[in-house]
Amino acid sequence: MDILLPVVILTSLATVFAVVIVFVNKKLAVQDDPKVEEILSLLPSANCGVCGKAGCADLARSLVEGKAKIEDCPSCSAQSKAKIAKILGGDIAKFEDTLVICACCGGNACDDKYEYQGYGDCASIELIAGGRKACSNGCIGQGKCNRLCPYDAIQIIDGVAYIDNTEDSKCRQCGICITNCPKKIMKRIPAKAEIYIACSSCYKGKDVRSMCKKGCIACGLCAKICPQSAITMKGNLPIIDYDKCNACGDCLAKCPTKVIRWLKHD
Amino acid sequence: MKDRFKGVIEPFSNGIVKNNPTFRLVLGTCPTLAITTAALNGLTMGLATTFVLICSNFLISLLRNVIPDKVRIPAYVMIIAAFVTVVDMVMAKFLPDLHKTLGLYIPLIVVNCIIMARAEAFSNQNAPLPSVMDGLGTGIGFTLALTVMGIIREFLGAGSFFGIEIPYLSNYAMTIFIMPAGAFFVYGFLIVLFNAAVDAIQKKIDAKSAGQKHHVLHAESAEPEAANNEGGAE
Amino acid sequence: MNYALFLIISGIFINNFILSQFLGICPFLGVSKKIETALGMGIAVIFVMGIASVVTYGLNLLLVIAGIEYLRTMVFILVIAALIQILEVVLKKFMPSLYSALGVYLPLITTNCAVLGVAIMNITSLAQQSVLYAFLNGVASGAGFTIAILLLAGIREKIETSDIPKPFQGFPITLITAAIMAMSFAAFASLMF
Amino acid sequence: MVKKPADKKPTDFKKRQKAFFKSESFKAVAVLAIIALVTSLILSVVYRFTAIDEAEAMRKKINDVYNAGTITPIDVSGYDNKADSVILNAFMAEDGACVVVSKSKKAYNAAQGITLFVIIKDGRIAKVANYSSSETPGLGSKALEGAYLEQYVGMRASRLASGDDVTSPSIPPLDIKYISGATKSSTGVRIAVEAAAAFYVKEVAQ
Repeated sequence: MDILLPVVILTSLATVFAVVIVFVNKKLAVQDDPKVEEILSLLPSANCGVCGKAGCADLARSLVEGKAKIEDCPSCSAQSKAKIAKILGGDIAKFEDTLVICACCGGNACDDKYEYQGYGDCASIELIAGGRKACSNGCIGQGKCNRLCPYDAIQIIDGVAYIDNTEDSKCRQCGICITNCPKKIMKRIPAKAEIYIACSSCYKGKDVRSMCKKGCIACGLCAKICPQSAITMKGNLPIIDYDKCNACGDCLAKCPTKVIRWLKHD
Repeated sequence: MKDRFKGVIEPFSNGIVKNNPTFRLVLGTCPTLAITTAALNGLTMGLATTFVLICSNFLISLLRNVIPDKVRIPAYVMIIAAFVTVVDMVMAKFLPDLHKTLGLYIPLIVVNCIIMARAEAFSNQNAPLPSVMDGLGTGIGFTLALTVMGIIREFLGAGSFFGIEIPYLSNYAMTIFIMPAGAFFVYGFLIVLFNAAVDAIQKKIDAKSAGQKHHVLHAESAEPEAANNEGGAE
Repeated sequence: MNYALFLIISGIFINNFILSQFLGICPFLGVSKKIETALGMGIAVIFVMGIASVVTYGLNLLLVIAGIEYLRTMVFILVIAALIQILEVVLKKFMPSLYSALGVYLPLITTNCAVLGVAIMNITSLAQQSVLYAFLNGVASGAGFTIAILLLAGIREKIETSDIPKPFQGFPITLITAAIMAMSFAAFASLMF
Repeated sequence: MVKKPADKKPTDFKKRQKAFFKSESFKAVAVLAIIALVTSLILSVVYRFTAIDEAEAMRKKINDVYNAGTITPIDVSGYDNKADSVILNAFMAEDGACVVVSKSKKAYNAAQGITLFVIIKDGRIAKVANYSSSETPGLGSKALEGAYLEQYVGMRASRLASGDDVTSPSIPPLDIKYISGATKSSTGVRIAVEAAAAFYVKEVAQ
C-alpha cells in the first residue's frame, strides 16, 4: 500500500498537468506569424539593443509589423539582410555596406592642453575645455569606445582609438562607438573603400604642425596628384570620393605626414 | 580514435576551468552564497549536486529523442527532482546533522540553474557518455568553487578550518564574512581573481600562437590598460 | 491582523529574499541591467509567487493527508513548471499586452530558486498556517525580490558610465554592489524580530 | 507487413484511434505519465529503506542528552501553544524529570526553526540541549552550544514561564547574555525554553 498510493497520486497529477498543458497549447495557441521566427533566425541575436528595440525578437516582430527598417540592425550580415528583405516581400534595396574607421591618428603624438587626473572617460574629459588634447577634433584616447564596443573590435594604441578592418576584423559596424564618441571622429565609409584619412582636423597646416606631429597639414598634394581626381580639399582636410578612387595609392605615397592609410591591409 | 577520445574528455576539462559554472558562467549562485558559511557544507553540497548532475545528465541525454518538446521542461524537472529527493532521503538517514545544516538548500538543488542549464545546453543534444563527462566536469568545478569559498569564508568569518578551531584566530574572527554581505564580497573577488588568471593564461597562449603574425602597426605597443596581468615573456 | 502586517514587513525588509535568504540570485544578477527589464521580472515573480504559494499550499494538504511528505519537492516543482508553462500560453492568448511585458521572463522563472523556496517556506516556517498567509508571504517575498532587483538595476545603470578596471567589469562589480546592499539590508534585521 | 486477406477495411473509428495514439499530444501526456510513474515507484521504494521513524530517533537523542530511563509520553495535543513556539511532545522520565521538546518558530534560519530538549526537574531547569536546528555555523550555532544554554540551568520554571512577548520591555530582565551578532538565534533559544517552562508550569506542575 505504501508504494501504490504515491505512485497513483503522482502519476495522476502528472497526467492531469500534461493534459492541461497539451490542451492549452493546442486550443489557445496564438499563431505567431511564421515570418517572425524566420527573421529571428537570420538576425545575429546578439541582443545588443543598438536598433532601439528590446533585443532581436522584438526587432523581428516590429520588422514584420513594419515598425522598423532592417538598416536599424547594423551588425546583420549582407546576405541575411537580403534574405530578410525577400521574406518581407520588399525589393532587395541596395544595402550600402559600410565600414567604421577612427578618423584620427594623433593620440600621444598630439600635445595635451592639460593633464587630466580624475575619474570618468572621454565624455567627462570632453566637458573640461573641450578635452585635454591641443587639437580640438582629435581623439582623447580614454577608451570609452573601446569599453562600449560589444565585439571588442576597438583598441587604444598610443593614446588613439584604432579599428582593425583587415580580414579578421571583429568590427560588426554596429555603430555604438559612433554614437558614443564625444569628438564624433568615428566615421562610416563605404565598404569598397581601400584607403581612408586618419585625421579630422580643421586647422591650417602651421597650427596643426605646432599641435600634432601626425596630423594632416592641409598641403593639398594628395588632391593635386590624384590621377582620378577623387580627392578634393574641403576646409583644410582632403575628402575622398570613393566612387572615383581606384586605390592606386599615389596619394598615400605622396602624403608627407602619412595621414592617408590602407584600410584592409598594412 | 583521437577525436572521439577528445570528444569525451573535452567536456570534462571544459567544465572545470574554461566554463567553470560558478566563476565563469556565474550559474548556481544561490547555494554558492548561502551554503558556503563552512567549508564542509560547501563540499557536501558540491558533491550532492555533482551526483544529481551526473545522473540527470545521463538520463536526459538517454531520453533526448523520446521527450516531446512541448513537455520538455516538466519532464526534465521531474527527473532532476527524483534524483534530488533520493539524495535528500539518503542524507537524512545517513548524515543527519549535515542534512540539518544544509536543510532547505537540498530540495533547492532541483532549481539550481546549473543542472537545468547543462540539461538544456548540453545533454539534450549529445550522447550519454559526453553528457556524463560534462556533468562530472561541471560538478567537480562547482564543488571546487564551493569548497574554496567555504574555506575562505570559514577562515575569515569563524576562524576555523573545516570545523577545527584555530586557537588564536577565532577570537578575532570577522563575522561579517559569515553574513550575506561577506558572501557577496568573497564571491565577487573570487570571480575577479579567476577571470584575471584565465585571461592571463589565455593571453600567453595567444601570444605564443600568434608569434610573428603581429601586424607592423601593433607590434611595438603593449596593451596599456590591461594593468594587472604580469608582463610574461613575450 | 498584525501577523499579516508582520509578514509583509518581514517579506520585504527583514528576511528579504535575495539579500538575506539568498534565493533567486541568478535572475537578480542576470536581469538587472536595465530598470524596465528588472521591473518586468519583478512583477512576473510576484505574479507567479502569489499563484504558486496558493496552489502548493493546497497540494501540501493533499500530501499530508496521503502521508507522502517526502514527495513534496517533486510535486511542488512539477506543479510550478507546469503552472508557468500554462500561464505563458494563457497570458499570450487573453492578455497580450501583459504578455508582451512579462512573457519573456516566464520561462526564466521556472528554474528560479525563489519560487520553490517560498513554496517550501510557506509549509515549514509560517507561524500561522492558512492559505491567506501563504499567499501574503508569497506576494511579500516577491515584493522584496522586486525592490532588491530594482535597486540593483538603478545602481547598475549608473555603473555603466563609470570607469571600472577590466577584470572587475560585469559580474564582479555587480556582486560587490550587492554586498553593500546586503550590508544595509542587514540593518533591518533588528527592526522587528 | 503482409496484408492479410481477411483484413476488413479499417473502420473510421479504428483509423481515428490509431491517429490519436500517434498524435503528438498523446505522446507528450504518455511520456510525462510514464516518467511520473517510474520516478514515484523508485522514490517510494527508496523511502521504505531510508524512512526514519521520528519518535525512535527522538527517544535515542533524549537518552544521549539525559539518562532518563524509560520515558512515558505525555499527551500534548490539547495544549494551546503560544504564537511563536510549539511544543512537539513531552515525556515523563523515571526520576520525575519532565523532558519537553519545544520548537521556536523565530530563528535566523526561519525555515528550520530551533527545536530544543528542555529537561525540568521539580520546578527548575535541569538541562537544555539542541535537538534539531541549523543556525549559521560559527555565529548562530554558538547560541546552541553549552555556554549559552548553561545560563538557563537552575532557573525556576515559573519565573521563565511568566513572559508572553519576549521582546516587550515589561518582562523582568533575566540576566541572559545574548551572543553578539546572533541576536535572532539567542532570542529563538530563549523563546523555546520559555515555551517549555510555560508548558511545564501549566500541564505538569499542578
